[in-house]
Amino acid sequence: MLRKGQGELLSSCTVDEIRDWNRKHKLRGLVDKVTTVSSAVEKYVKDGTYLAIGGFGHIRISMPLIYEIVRQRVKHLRVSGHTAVHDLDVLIAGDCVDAVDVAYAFAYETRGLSKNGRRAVESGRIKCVEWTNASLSWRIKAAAMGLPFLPARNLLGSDTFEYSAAKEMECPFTGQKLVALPALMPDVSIIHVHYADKYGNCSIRGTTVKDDDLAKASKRVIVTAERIVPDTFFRDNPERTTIPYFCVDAVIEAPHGSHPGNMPHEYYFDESHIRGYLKAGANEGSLQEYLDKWVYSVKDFDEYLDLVGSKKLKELRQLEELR
Amino acid sequence: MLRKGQGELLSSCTVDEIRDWNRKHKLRGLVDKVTTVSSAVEKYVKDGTYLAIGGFGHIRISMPLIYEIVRQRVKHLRVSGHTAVHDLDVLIAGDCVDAVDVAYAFAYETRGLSKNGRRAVESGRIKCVEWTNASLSWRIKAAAMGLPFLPARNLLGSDTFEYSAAKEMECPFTGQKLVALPALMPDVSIIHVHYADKYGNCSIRGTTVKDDDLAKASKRVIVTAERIVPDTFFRDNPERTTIPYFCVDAVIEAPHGSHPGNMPHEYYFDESHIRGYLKAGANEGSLQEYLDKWVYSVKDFDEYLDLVGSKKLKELRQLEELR
Amino acid sequence: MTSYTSIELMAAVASHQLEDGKIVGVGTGLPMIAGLLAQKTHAPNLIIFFEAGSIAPQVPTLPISVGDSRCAHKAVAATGLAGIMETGQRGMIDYAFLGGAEVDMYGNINSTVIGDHDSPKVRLPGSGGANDFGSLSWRTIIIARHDKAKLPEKVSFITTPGYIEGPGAREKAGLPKGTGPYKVITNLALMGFDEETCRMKLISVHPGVTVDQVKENTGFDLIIPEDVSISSAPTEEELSALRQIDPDGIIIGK
Amino acid sequence: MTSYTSIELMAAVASHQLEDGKIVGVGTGLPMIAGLLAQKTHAPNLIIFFEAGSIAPQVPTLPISVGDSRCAHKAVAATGLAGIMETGQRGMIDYAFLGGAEVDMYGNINSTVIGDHDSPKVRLPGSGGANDFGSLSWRTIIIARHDKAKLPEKVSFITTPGYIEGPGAREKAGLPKGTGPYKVITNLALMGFDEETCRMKLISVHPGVTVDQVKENTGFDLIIPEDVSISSAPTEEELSALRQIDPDGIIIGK
Repeated sequence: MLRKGQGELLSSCTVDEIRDWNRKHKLRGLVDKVTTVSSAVEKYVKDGTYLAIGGFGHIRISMPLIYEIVRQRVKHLRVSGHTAVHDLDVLIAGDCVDAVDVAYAFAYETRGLSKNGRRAVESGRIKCVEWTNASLSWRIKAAAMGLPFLPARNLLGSDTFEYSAAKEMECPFTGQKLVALPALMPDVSIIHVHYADKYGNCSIRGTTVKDDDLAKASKRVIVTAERIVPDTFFRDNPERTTIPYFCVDAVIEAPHGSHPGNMPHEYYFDESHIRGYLKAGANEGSLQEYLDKWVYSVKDFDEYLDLVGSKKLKELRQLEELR
Repeated sequence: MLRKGQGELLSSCTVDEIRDWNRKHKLRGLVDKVTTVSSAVEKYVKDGTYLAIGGFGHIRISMPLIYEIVRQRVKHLRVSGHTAVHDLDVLIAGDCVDAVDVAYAFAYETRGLSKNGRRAVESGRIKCVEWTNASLSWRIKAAAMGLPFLPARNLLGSDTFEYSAAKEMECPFTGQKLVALPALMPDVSIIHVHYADKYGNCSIRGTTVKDDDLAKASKRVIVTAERIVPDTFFRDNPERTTIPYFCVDAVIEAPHGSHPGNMPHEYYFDESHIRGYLKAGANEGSLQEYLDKWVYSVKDFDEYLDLVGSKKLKELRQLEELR
Repeated sequence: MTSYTSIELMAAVASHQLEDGKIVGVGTGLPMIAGLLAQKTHAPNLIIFFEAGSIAPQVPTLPISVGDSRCAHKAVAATGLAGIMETGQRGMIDYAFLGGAEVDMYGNINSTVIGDHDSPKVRLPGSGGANDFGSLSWRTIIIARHDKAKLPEKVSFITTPGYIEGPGAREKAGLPKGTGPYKVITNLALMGFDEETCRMKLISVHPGVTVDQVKENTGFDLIIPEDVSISSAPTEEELSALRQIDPDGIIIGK
Repeated sequence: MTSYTSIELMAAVASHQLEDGKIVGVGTGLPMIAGLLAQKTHAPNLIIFFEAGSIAPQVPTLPISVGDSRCAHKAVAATGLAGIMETGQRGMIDYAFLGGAEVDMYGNINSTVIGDHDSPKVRLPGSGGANDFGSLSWRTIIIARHDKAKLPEKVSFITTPGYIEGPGAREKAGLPKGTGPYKVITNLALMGFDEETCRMKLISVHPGVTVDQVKENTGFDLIIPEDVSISSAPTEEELSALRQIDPDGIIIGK
């Protein structure tokens, strides 16, 4: 008897739908896609969108886009939570989220659990479907490969499987039991990168986490970049293109865009900011004060950075460079 | 009714076997693996070995290892022929090959068919199982991922499928018909790269073809490199590591190692050499003369390069750089 | 009147089938030439994929292989076979541009073997990336020589499936919906496929070629519509672009 | 006698389980410290993988996240989650080093939820990469706090399977052969697993801890062999290495 998980499949498009989507909606030509944070969010991130976020929860995350989603008060998001940390937590604080495909969430690694995230789940405000980091990565890879599923050898024998939407299957060659992971095609992905050109070619330094596959798997991709560079940056060394331009729908230059998160080779965590946020998360009142100050009262990410201050930004760079 | 191809599976180890192999035989630590072409071939390439070759048939191929396999008169090889060109053809000329998993073989792209390759198949000396370039790449990727198979959407409805060892299957989620491609785990892979360190970390410039996956999929990997570099080359920019060291069993420095093939950013085809070879392939007598001169009568690849001559090598570099 | 060779004419007619701003995966030889010609004329933002892994290169001079360094020159990204074909598998490749030794009335292509598979009369190279491009791209354009042997009723080996046995057969086999052969360009004519029967039909004959000549040289019952036109001859601009692309006449001839 | 904290002792005992020249995938916190300690003492050629994609880094100072730039510092290769876990899936990861909120007698780990899944008493982070590392690596080492609640007979939710319900259960579930929990390190003792029954058994008690104390604080019937030894206390060398690794005492305490 082959088992199946009882969790809901939070995203339901099939590979034939995604083929049709890609045929009709994704630009193939080299076209200038530079835009602004507010118009990209307005255009692509709707109530009920299934959202995936690049990076690793508090490393290389696109905070300009996350803050703007909160600012525009988008609701009922479903979110892919492969090591979701500050990215998801801020969206939960802004009451943007209804459901999460959880691999890791509601916590801040060595800093401990997030009271805000826990409260949202324990009160029933947010529905959780269980996965693992590799499962979500492989689900995304399946979509990136244009496949309806990928087989794997994790998840089996666990309650994580029982509360997922995976299925058991038999290998057509060896007969062995495998898990079948359904493709995950987010409606929108937001990815912060080191370098992008105006067409959307992107380069990431350090670990990619799963962002190369994520860009290919998603119906829409919004990229923020520390720097916009000429396309010769990629044409001179095409090996460094992590994401090819035709995956990307919108490009925005956003230096310091992962603050208060870490951006490898650029700046380290703003630990005091993150600890302040976690403390504010203790109750809804202080959390709303935090959002008022850092999100609702600033017009955009430039104003936010002014609030952070140049001195702090310089310190975070020195910290990253181990000076 | 789900169909299956009638072709033979030329390589038969299962993922559990490869897990055990990897546990027992693959070194994990950072260990100096620099050796010579002759001892690497002697140690790893046996009669009956299933062999895969990196690069693209006449681009970025490891000619020092191919010539040495011929020179050591290894027999009964089974070979993975994803765009196999000069690499496979020389092995056939040396009568080293019994069977080929063919995607593309016995031909030289714009230069036309190879008489030597055709003769070997048409006379029944070599058995062919049919695949396609993507099928072989995905079979290798399955092994690299530690999976017994990968699903795909090519091959269906073709005679290529009928003469392959693939099977039809149904998607556990959508019910749609898919092809199941069995994992391909070569006994030995030989890969020519731009840069390697002594531990086996490798960097490839330009297209990877399938060599990142191939190195992970194979039981043994022998690498030749245009240049051996210090490990800081990789540690300073870990994004450029195409193949991590623990996949690799032997490393040999071999400048001009793809001659007469193209090496991107290094040198272009030696067209007159290749045309001379193809002409020699018209009959067994002239082919043996070619091998006598270029393989059997030289001790090693250094002596071979002397025969090619420095003037020619310089010209090929100028040609590559479009000078 | 401008003079041109049959190969130049085929390259020009082939290039006209490609749209600006679309992605085409091209095979070795004439398909490559036709793609480069389209870029230099009516489709400057046509994006070329080469199966070895190069994306949107700026090909500086005629390559010998679809995987050589010319084909990856100034590409915006370098990936591999799987990277290219997975992009096709998720519906991002608009045109596949293939050659073939035999093409039949349903656009099935043989590039594997003439005669019995296990003891062949002629062993050909096999699929390469053709089956993959042809299975996964939206529209397949085929270039072939036009005679009864090369255009038989049924190919002796389906390397790359066209419409297989007719309407619905691709979908039934499990291939992605809405894909299949689109145009066939030979040295005599340009052909398409009838929407209802999926059979090859004549669109235009090349200058100086008659419909009867085409019928006589086709190994099956080609659909001849009432409105057969004449293919446009290559323009001066196209001929000069072709000579830039292949100055030594390696593919287009001297 | 050297003074040390309970956390320092756990880190030292944990580090002793790792062999030189092997690959370990480590989770956040104490597992990371134990891996770095092993490198600085008896296992200089121990290779650390971090799940976000870093391979064999030279970690310069204590990271906050397994995915931050410290964890990728001077790595020999940078890949992603899939790259790491596929390496594990093909049998290349020798040790997985995990923490857990609950661990039961078969080494099953809960890090997802206390209480009912859909209306939980306490929501924990979930698997992260734990289920993946624990399913695919050869040997899983677990670090946990030692009390009846944290070491129950049966975890309330199996996030990461140990031996599930006993002998043969992993293989029956489809998990790779020959894998499973190997050691458990708590603040009181070092434990292993009985080969025949797959149940947790005591190996050594930490200095100053009695076997009875261990039994009293365990929520199931722990196998107590005759030859229970005493865990080695951390050496001066280990303590000084630990203070280099975590100079601010973020994990090991001040």
